[in-house]
Amino acid sequence: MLHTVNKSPFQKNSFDTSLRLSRKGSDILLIEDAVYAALKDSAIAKTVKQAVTTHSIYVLEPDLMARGLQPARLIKGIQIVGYEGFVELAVKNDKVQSWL
Amino acid sequence: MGAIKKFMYINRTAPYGSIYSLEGLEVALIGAAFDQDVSMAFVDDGVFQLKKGQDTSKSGMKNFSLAYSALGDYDITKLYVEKESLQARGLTVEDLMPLTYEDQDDDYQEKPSIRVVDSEQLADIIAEQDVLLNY
Amino acid sequence: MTAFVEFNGRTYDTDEEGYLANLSDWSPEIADYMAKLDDCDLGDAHWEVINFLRAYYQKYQIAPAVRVLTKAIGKKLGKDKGNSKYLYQLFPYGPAKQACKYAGLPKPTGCV
Amino acid sequence: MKFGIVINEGPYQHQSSDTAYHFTKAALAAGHTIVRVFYYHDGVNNGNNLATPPQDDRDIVKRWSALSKEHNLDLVVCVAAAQRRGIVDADQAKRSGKHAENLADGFRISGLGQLIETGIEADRLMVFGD
Repeated sequence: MLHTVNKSPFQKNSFDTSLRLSRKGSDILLIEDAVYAALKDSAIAKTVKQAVTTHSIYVLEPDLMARGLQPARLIKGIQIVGYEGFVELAVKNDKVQSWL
Repeated sequence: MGAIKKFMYINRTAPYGSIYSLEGLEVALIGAAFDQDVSMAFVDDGVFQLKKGQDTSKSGMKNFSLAYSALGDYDITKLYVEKESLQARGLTVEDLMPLTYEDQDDDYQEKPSIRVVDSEQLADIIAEQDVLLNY
Repeated sequence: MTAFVEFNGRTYDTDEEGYLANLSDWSPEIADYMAKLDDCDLGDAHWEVINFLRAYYQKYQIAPAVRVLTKAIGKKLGKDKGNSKYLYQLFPYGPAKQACKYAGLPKPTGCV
Repeated sequence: MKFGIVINEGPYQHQSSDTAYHFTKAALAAGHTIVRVFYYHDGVNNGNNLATPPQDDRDIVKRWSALSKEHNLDLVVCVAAAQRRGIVDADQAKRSGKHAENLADGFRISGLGQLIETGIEADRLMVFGD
């Protein structure tokens, strides 16, 4: 199952909820302001590092770039995809839940 | 129209502060006419939608909380409330409206629609759905 | 508002299809009058449905969908009345639209 | 594969309409089908042809109309949400006695039932919103 999150984790709890209400092994794609969750050294980096071990976490490249976040600043294990990759994730998973 | 799909409406917003919960309820009521397998989940601030005693007489808004009591008439009988979200907000199930439905398979017995489930149970229920809509 | 109904020396704002603009303007008399404008005489059977709709709206703040209406009417007034054929006989323009109009409920947005 | 797209936010205020647009384009480019794009909540404002963004910004409304024309997309604006927010086609304008209509090319106004049907018909329903 694919879960998308589009809120900054510093503003709303959508990322936390996506972790709480997804099964282990699910895909989570961070889009829009949720890409900030991928930053290393942030106040929530520990949670995200832990999540990388239980879920496959992806981040949307155009939204990273727009916000000036270089790949080197991301937590290890988070994978970068474009809109094509977003579509592929939606195809690969049999259902999609958007945590808004 | 083919096989019946499992539709779940996931409600995560509080009422009145935005229109999402009201327009989300409108979708559920309309969707009931399509004979799909419908359930609703109340998560995060969405649990506040079910708080009993809502009174909009001084705010000038429509008190649509009354409409949740009609969900049983629309055969929407599975309302999952996440335990962790309730607890995080200092609420218990006694704070919620006592919503019920008449079970046609059990001599129209009145049964509670609200089912309090923990995160893990709800994650499993969500994973079983076909179509997920969010309000 | 571009339309109105004149009744008993008063003007009531309505929409183009004759639904009352202000639900608080409703009275049994205006309901009778609106029905007469549609060539419909409201008898006891009509009033059973109208009163049911008003009570339902009072309780839940929504107008019931037609199948909810038929089920509930059947339960309350008897199985012979709990079907759409009976309701369409009373309200040939459709129980949701026509009965809601006379009952002073909001116009269904025609969502289905 | 058949995708259904739901957009719950208006243009410019929130990125969700942009994300939905790029996703839809990418899905079409990959050979997938779009069953319908359904606009709900403030998303109905994506169909407002009275919008006039500055020349140096993207024209979100026109962009949807153009994509619809190119790929024969069904763009549906929810009637209940549209009535609340004043998105009106010619027929609605006549019936509610409004002076103007403002529904953009390629869009049509219909009921919430279309959202449920999209969920039934599509293999994947994608929700974009706030």
